Amino acid sequence: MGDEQKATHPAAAEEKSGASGRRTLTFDDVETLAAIARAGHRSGNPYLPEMASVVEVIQETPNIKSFRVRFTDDEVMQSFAFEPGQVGQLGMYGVGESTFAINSSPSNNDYLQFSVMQAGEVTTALHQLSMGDKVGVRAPMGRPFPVREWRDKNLLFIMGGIGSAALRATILYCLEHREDYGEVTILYGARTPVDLTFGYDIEEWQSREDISTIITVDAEFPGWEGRVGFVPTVLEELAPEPDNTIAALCGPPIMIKFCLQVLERLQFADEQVYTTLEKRMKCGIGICGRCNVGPKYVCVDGPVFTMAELRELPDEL
Amino acid sequence: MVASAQNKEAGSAAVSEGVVQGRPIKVVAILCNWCSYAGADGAGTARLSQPHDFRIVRVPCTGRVDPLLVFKAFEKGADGVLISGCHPGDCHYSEGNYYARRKFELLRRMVPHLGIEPERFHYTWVSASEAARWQEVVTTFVTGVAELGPREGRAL
Amino acid sequence: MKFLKESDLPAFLEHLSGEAAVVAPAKVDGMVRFLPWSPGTEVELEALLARQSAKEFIFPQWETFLKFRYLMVCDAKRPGTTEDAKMELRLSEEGEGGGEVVAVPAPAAHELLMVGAEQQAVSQVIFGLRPCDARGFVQMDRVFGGYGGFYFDPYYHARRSVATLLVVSCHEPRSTCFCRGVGGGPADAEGADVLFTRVPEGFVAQAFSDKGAAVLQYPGFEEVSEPQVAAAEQSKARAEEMVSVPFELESLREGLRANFESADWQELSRRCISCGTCTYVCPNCYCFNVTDEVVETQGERLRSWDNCFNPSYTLEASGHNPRDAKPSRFRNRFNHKFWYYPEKYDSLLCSGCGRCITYCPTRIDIREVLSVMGGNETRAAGQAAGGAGAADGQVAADAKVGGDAADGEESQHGR
Amino acid sequence: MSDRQAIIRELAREALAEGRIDCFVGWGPGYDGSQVIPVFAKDAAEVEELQWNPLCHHNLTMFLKRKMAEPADARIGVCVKGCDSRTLVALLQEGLVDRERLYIVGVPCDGVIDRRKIDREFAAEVVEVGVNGDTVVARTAAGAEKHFDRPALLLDQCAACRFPNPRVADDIAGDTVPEPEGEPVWPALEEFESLSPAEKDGLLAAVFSSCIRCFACIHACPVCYCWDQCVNRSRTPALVGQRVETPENLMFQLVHIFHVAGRCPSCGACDRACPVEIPLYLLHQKMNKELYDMLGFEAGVNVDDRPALQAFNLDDPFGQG
Repeated sequence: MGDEQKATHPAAAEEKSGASGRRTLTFDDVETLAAIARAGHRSGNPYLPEMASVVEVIQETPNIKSFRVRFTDDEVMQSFAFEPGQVGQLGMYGVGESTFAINSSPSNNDYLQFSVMQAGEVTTALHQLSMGDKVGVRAPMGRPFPVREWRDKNLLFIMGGIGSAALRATILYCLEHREDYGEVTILYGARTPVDLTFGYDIEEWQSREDISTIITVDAEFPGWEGRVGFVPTVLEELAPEPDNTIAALCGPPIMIKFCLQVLERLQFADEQVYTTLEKRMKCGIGICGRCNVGPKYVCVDGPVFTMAELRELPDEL
Repeated sequence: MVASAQNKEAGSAAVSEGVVQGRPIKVVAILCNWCSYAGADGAGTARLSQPHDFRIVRVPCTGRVDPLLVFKAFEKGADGVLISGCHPGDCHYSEGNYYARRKFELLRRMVPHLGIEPERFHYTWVSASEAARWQEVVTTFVTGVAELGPREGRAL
Repeated sequence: MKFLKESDLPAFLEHLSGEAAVVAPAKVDGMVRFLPWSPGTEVELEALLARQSAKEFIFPQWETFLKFRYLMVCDAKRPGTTEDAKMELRLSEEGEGGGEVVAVPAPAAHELLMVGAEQQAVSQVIFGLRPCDARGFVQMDRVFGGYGGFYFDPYYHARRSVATLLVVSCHEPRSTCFCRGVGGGPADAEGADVLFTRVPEGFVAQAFSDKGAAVLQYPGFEEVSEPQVAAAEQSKARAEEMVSVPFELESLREGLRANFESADWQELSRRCISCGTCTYVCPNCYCFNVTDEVVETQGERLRSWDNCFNPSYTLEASGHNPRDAKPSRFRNRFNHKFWYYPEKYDSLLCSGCGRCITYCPTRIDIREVLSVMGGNETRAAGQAAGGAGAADGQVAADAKVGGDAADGEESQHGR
Repeated sequence: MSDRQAIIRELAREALAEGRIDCFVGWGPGYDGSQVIPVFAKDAAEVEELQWNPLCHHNLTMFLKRKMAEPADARIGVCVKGCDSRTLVALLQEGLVDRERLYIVGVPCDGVIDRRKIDREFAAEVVEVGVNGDTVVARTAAGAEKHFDRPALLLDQCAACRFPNPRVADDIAGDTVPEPEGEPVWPALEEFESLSPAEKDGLLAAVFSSCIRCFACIHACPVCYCWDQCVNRSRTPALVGQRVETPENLMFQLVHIFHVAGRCPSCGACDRACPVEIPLYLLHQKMNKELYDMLGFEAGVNVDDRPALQAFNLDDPFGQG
């Protein structure tokens, strides 16, 4: 992978020289996170993507495609580890890179899955990818959902539109460790049934006895027998119990805004509510300066934040 | 268009296979779809001999051609840019080439100001029926550029 | 401590240019700028500040991260293994070195993508830096050096580790200098490998690092005499006197946090034209952009300077822009330097050189902004903290605000 | 000179008092006595800050273009010199500024001092520039002083200025100054135009290698109004990439210059805003010279003219061939 020059990490060197203490993040300590994050950069150059090729393309909705990519270097594929909620930069040489949640299950060493909604220059180019095409992947990045801390708690996943991509890996992880958690509820809404992603998961989730899955669409749609209503209204009707429950939220800002109000009325404390933010990102490693919300960089201090943390940050979402 | 003797001799000898001083010259011809493109097409079907090392960009109307596209062509390595459209008055969109005329006249006067030899940019009008005129226009222009040879501009 | 005669300076630089590229300030048609030095060019030390800091020599305005190339390999010659692909690459006449074959097409594919990282660092000696320029590098080192467990930037580190910073202390600070206000000083040695101080007929030179000590081995240095040391101290003290401390550092971070929604940002940013000059002449601003530039089938991914005044800096593909209004972009620059960066890297991101004041097209004054936002000076209409006089009136009254640089948490770390 | 300043203050005070405007844009004291800054006066106290003197070089029309005024529908009073008023006329010609919400105070001008000509004479920082009559006194903080005679210190374009009086104004601050007769002259271009193509190419390559793409020239330009949607930042089309070196830097400036062709009156705001002092007049003055030769056209002179490249007439004397 480019020059094999192994660059020693001055932060480690500086560590020995007793520079002022390392800033600890709120969930796990930084060691495991930094080690995981750097596992993917064998050459010590965090800007150099790992070569991967597309093994499968799934047309989820008219403007969302999921890409299953496999690292060309099999050793990297097998040793690749990430925590649910972490993101990766999927890029095409000549066009650029964009940040997407890794939404395949952390236990899956066969491929990584990224779901891409067509919006700008890079996503439009990604939508032209076909089997065997080469892409660059820089992953894993960012701070994950603290799934270990959630042990023995009830889980409430609230997703809207493409927000499902950000939570899928976490849902799959929790379902694979179902016994570690209390009740698991999945509330997923989209504008129309055609806009519902991961149809293959939804059937499986709806058929399981040990979780309750509520799928809703914003308005009546020919041929749709399921529930109709905006996610916040359905959440209000659902009225989940706040005690010992974690809510994980992702979707369009308007949905998040109203869902937060509902959760507040249902007495959910800010520490119980998690969300994952989306910002324009370039380096993805907390250096280039653009994805900040106040003093926090969404790419390294996030993208996962608790509402308690977000309340502390200035309002420039 | 005084090219040094050595250059002239090398220029005309080499133009036949389009390679001058080790690198083929690159000429871009921006032709309006209704007149000049049709004229060039006519010249082609009539088997009129014309140099083959220029690339045609077909545009709906020269009125749409932004002068910056000409500078971008020079910056990306073009050695000559020719623009040809309908004669003023014949424009398919009635006034496209009237606007174009002012833009290209300003362009023709600014190109030398950037250190690019004037012979490397030319704008003219060729109608759909004037295949012979097209042959004459493109041959003189491409030969002129070939004589100047590849452009080694450093500013643009 | 050593002494170098003024007349020996060219010889000294020539000696240095033996194994490193020397950069020094030079006056070119009226403008003083850091430029590559070659024997015979006159070093300009009279003017205090070069037009831009020397940031571009270690953090260049654009640099290549990696080169890539799509090769269409026809079946007949399709290389079976990576070795064949490398052989094929070396044979193809336009395959220049540096590219390393990392991918062999799967049987069905016919496209070979080659990627090669670019990392060459020329060792450099930058002479004629001022303490605020050198301090800029120290503050950028934390970002690119993985401070606090974050990522490490090999491109910056490659250049920075082979760069030697020779600082010349200031003899006549400008009215826009406020290094003492942010924990620095006109003779501050932070980041300097060798600190030169001008004395009659030469410089007193003091090393502050192993690189500095190595530089002082140059035979042209003489032993320093007592009066010269005294003269150096006296010149430093005199310069220290001339630098004002225009705002209160202690309460600044809290002031910025409290004033995030304040309408003052609209007032202060009215005459700002949101261009970005202040960030590009600044020794500390490091934000950058990453883009792919391709011509036909080959290109490179490159990093280039960017800044938060650029309206599309935070523009998202959905069209939403969290910092769309000019005051929010304006606010972000000051918050980043005096609140966000200190919270993450335990030092300020400003060394008080004042270039952002001098070269801003409408002279936005960072000292005025920070004294208003630091909460210790109500905003007088159109009044700059440092300036008063009308064109035919008196010299700018040196507004003394808050006395010496308070040793707040930031400036201690900044030391 | 100070009577114009008094009239400006008077007009501003009245307009604010009568509530005709929300704020008045003029020039005011900078951080030292050697320069002025644009000032947004909103009440009587701030009006007292307003100044008029030969240091007032900013073209305040830049604050009237799209997405610059805060709030967008504010009623603004603005001071304009002759060249500034031509850029305002150019905006009015295209209907890009709502004439109703503007109160325009025209200031007849007899030349603005080129601050760079002063700074070149000093190593230390000039902190005070005093103008009395035809002599200009510049002083450093340490007290070193130099005297200049004023005509020599003026901006080059002021010496060749043809429209010192404002082309559009609601009120004029003081009486107008005599306007020169005859054809426009372009002294700054003569030397460059005499160079050979290779020399021009070499000089432009050197000059534009120092461009740092800070966009000050584009954002300071009153008639460059796409500024936050500038094609120089777009990748579709990618007219300019991110390689900050000469060919793309010159392309970057050609995008600016050719987009304002026929609307830019060579007011020089871009030259003065450039932190690395690139001589942009080589491009915009040459363009205006050619437009004058071609069509006898001068930008921003009459509000009801059409900008040169947005109009045509059948018998334009070129483009026959």
